[in-house]
Amino acid sequence: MQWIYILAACLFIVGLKMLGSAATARKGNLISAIGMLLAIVATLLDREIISYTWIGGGLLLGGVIGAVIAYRVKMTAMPEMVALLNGSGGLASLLVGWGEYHMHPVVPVFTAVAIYLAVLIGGITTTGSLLAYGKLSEKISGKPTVFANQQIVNGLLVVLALLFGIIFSAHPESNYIIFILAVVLSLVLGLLAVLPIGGADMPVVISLLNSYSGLAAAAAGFVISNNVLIVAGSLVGASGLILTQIMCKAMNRSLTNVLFSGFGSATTAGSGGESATGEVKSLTPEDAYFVLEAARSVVIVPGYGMAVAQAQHVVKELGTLLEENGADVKYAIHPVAGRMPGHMNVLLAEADVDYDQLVEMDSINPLMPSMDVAIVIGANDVVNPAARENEGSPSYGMPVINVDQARTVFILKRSMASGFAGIENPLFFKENSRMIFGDAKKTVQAMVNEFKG
Amino acid sequence: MQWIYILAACLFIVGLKMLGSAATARKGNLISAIGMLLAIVATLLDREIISYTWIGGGLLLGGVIGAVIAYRVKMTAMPEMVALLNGSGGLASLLVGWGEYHMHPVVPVFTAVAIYLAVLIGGITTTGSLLAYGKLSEKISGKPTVFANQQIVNGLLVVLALLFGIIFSAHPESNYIIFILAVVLSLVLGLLAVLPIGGADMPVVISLLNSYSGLAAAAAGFVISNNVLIVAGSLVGASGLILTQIMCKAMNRSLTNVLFSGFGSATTAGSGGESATGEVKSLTPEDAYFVLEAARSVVIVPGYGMAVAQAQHVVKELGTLLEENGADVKYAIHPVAGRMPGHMNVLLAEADVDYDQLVEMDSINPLMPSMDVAIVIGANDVVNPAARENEGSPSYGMPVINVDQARTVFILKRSMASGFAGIENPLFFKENSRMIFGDAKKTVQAMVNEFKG
Amino acid sequence: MNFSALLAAVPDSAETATSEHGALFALLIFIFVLAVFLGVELISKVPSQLHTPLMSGSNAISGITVVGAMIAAGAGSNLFGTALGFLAVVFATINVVGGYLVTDRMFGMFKKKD
Amino acid sequence: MNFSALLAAVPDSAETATSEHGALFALLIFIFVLAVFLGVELISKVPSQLHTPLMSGSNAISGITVVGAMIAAGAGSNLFGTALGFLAVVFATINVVGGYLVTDRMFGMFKKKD
Ligand SMILES: NC(=O)c1ccc[n+]([C@@H]2O[C@H](COP(=O)([O-])OP(=O)(O)OC[C@H]3O[C@@H](n4cnc5c(N)ncnc54)[C@H](OP(=O)(O)O)[C@@H]3O)[C@@H](O)[C@H]2O)c1
Ligand SMILES: NC(=O)c1ccc[n+]([C@@H]2O[C@H](COP(=O)([O-])OP(=O)(O)OC[C@H]3O[C@@H](n4cnc5c(N)ncnc54)[C@H](OP(=O)(O)O)[C@@H]3O)[C@@H](O)[C@H]2O)c1
Repeated sequence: MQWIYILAACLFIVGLKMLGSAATARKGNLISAIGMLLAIVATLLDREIISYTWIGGGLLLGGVIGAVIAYRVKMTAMPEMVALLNGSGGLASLLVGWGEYHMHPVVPVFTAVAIYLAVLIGGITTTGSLLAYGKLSEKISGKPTVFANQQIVNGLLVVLALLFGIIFSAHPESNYIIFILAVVLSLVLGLLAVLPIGGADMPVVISLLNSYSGLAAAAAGFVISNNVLIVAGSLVGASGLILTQIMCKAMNRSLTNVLFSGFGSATTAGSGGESATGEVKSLTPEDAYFVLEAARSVVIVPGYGMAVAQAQHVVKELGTLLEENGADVKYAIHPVAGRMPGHMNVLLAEADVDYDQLVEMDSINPLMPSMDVAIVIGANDVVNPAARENEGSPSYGMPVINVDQARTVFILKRSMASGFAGIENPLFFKENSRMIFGDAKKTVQAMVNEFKG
Repeated sequence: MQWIYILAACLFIVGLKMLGSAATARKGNLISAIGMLLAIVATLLDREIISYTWIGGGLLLGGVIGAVIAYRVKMTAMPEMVALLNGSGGLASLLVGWGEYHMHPVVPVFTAVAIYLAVLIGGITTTGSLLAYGKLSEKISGKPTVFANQQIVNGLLVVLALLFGIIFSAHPESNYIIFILAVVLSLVLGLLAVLPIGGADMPVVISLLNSYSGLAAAAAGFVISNNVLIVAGSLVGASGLILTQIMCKAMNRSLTNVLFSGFGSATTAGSGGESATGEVKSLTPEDAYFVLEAARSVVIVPGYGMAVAQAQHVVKELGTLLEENGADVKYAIHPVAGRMPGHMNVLLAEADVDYDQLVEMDSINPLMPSMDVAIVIGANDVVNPAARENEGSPSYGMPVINVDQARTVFILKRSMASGFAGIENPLFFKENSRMIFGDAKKTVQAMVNEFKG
Repeated sequence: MNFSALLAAVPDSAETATSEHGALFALLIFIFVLAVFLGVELISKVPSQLHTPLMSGSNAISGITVVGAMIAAGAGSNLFGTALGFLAVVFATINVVGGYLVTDRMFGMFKKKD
Repeated sequence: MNFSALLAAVPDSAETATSEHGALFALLIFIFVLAVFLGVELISKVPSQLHTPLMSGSNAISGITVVGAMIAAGAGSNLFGTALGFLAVVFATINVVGGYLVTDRMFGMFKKKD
């Protein structure tokens, strides 16, 4: 059985490696799922298990719920979905720690520490993920909630958690009350940690919580001395952390800034240094059609607004029409366009856009000056030239897609409002920029209709 | 102490990671050395150790010998040096296995298997490395030694080794004679494995043996249930294997081909399909000077002949003179130029060539058509256009440096002889090629003298 | 022959029962550390377009805690312990099944058209 | 509390003494496997110009067998065993010291000029 566990761990490793490359990713996911199946089967054969009723029932119930939401969820709701699943996993780790403690309260100090960590991290992950889910699905306001002395309160609670941990670990058998308090505390901590973070920063938070849920699983592994839990948990813990880092880097912000700054709250919005001004030239979709009709090379730059407007299908239609009209069409994807890394890729893939047409930022930028038209569809921060030009801008230094270097830029959005980062966008005032106001889906549909005649 | 071992293993990992990038490599080596020191100190504190005399003596003696050869060895003799050190490590693993068995002959079957593996792999590594050393340093003929039924004899010996292993592992306590026979067998196997391999393939062999010495150390780790040995050994085992693969790929040959084909023996030499013919134009160094004097861009392509002639210092002198004369000078390094991966880099670094001037094959090839002069210094196979043009050539498909696309090519070598692979080189007959016969060092010196005087 | 071999490898830990347990723990922590290093290496070169499925795929792996949940649910201890275990199994399974399926769905869309 | 905890994690291995030992072995083999994966990941992206020093540097690491050698040499068993251990220490130390020093020498040359 030990060997099955080892095999399962190897499958996780291989699967995770394969997830890292587009060509092998799907197979990698399958391999990792097989590893999970093996681990479950191996556990079923465990001699310690004397009753299968509850296990079977739990597997069945959980499996059905999991399958239903997996098939029901819309592709645009992926971030929320991952948040929910993540919370599930964290809660499970909490419950495992609790269950083990409830059944075997007399344990050596190492095990007690592991139990405490599994519960603490699991609890934080649970409520943190739930709150992130709420903010992302806009069931709760996405605005960061900041109150006076927030940092101090949080700091005190963390100290308390540490204290409880020490007391509990020293004498786990006589501290059930402390344990329950710690459970509650962990749940409160999860809420407080995510409260001050803006809705749009949730992907980073989710990735971090993903890392936590891995660590909680690893802690549970220490509780029951099971190395497949330890390995799988720490793999996820490490990979979540690295992903978080990569995302922060792509936004040119530090993790601390994401977690504690209340970025995106009303106070910081609009603090874009010198205000961009100038004449704004707007266009109707019908006028835009004449330009597009003549264009030989078009680059489409989607952003969060495309997700909001659910415009991916009609965008793909426009792309196809442009191609049939003889233009070379590319989709330029910024690493943090949308609200989730790879958000745009998922949407465009859903709309059946050819994978080969998607170009990463670094590959498209050198080609930009040779592009006839750049169509910015609901993107804002990721095409903001201030990040390149204006040292005073909060996003200065963040790499962006240089649409302003294309011959003509169409910007499809509903208003002159700023994007997630709350920074004004001088792009709108550039000589070669044309705003096409309105909901992205409607605007693109109008263009498509023009093409179709 | 366990914790010190874990720390040591982490240092090895971090060190190895840092060895992978030029900027951090030296520090990485230091970190890994600190890990080793920690492991040694932790072992000294081991309660099982009751006498320090022999340990101290051994450390001192080995340390002095190691330091002396490390400081004495010439940079050009690196491959031999690594072979020797490798043999040392393999022998040590063999002795550890033997010593443990001698002191505790009654062990469970797992431990017996580990002992057997440590001895077998250690023994193969020992004599294999020694023979590789002999071939590289030309104390023994580098020619592959092939005799009738060689494969069959080797196959039988491997079966025998397996048989011994089974008998020994089943009852280690009553099979000392089998054990001794296995020791002898492993030493014989090491010799036989390396005999049929040509001297120039030795780097691949050494890398493979390096991997073996790691595995032997890991096996010794299983014998004494010590996880720092297991981790360090398997890290080296894996990295050696990967390096071997990378090298084989760069030569466009399979590992099996390297190990068993007797490549480079008289029989395969010169089997280059259609023979290249045409007019050979030769030049004196003095004539070459006039061309070089006028050149704006020069690429120097060193090969094994530069190592043989020890011409690196004078080559660097020529490069500096060319630069002072206003030319842009680059050194193009083929991954398998010389007889050791990175061989040319080490030599040029020794001669103090600026690291930034070294260009890898993939970067220089696109620039080649814009180069005024390519100076090929003792390279042959790595600039052979047959690998690109002639499907019948044994080296067809191997990536080469396309010097023939430069405006003028100077080829510095002593004769029309073929290089290591024994393939004729159509480059010598090309329109834009000029041979400059003679020892590379003398030829380059003559050019330098022209420039100076 | 029992676990004294493990102790032979960690000779300073034979004094008390706790420190014996500590030796096992050291091995487990070692495994933890190795896996962390491995995780970092595996992920650090993934292109950004794969980040969302990578997140949900690795999230599914963290559902491995289902193994611990099953042991707790099946240990046949008192009612409360079993209830905790049962709930843990449910939530962990949601994580596992939901995670793998949704990741697969995403990759299904990524597939290159022919 | 002793190593029964380890056995709890591998419940099928409590029958015979040998299979108890097998559980420890499984842990060690697991460590081995993880390290192999890690080694592959660490090395597979190294540029070719670093291969020679990488070879000698990793070769020095394989001298870790010196730990086993020291234990054998210091165990104070009979003369022959000690002699084997002593020789092992000598050879392993040559590997370690020679390997690290020569690698450092190479890197010393690689240093960028200022
Ligand atoms: N991808 C990630 O992983 C991630 C994670 C965390 C944070 N972020 C942040 O999110 C931002 C992403 O940049 P982005 O350029 O994609 O988005 P953005 O800067 O948030 O801008 C989106 C724009 O879309 C427009 N819009 C909204 N609904 C629309 C509709 N129905 N039709 C047309 N336009 C609509 C909005 O303007 P109107 O209101 O005028 O229409 C808005 O300016 C970056 O700041 C990034 O740092 C990304
Ligand atoms: N780097 C590695 O890791 C590695 C490992 C294994 C095998 N190999 C193999 O080694 C070969 C390396 O290619 P290469 O182009 O560097 O070398 P090469 O093909 O072996 O050619 C070296 C040339 O240098 C000339 N030469 C020898 N001594 C000389 C001297 N004193 N002065 C001037 N010229 C001299 C020789 O010609 P003359 O006799 O006419 O002077 C010979 O043709 C490849 O086939 C590769 O596959 C490399």
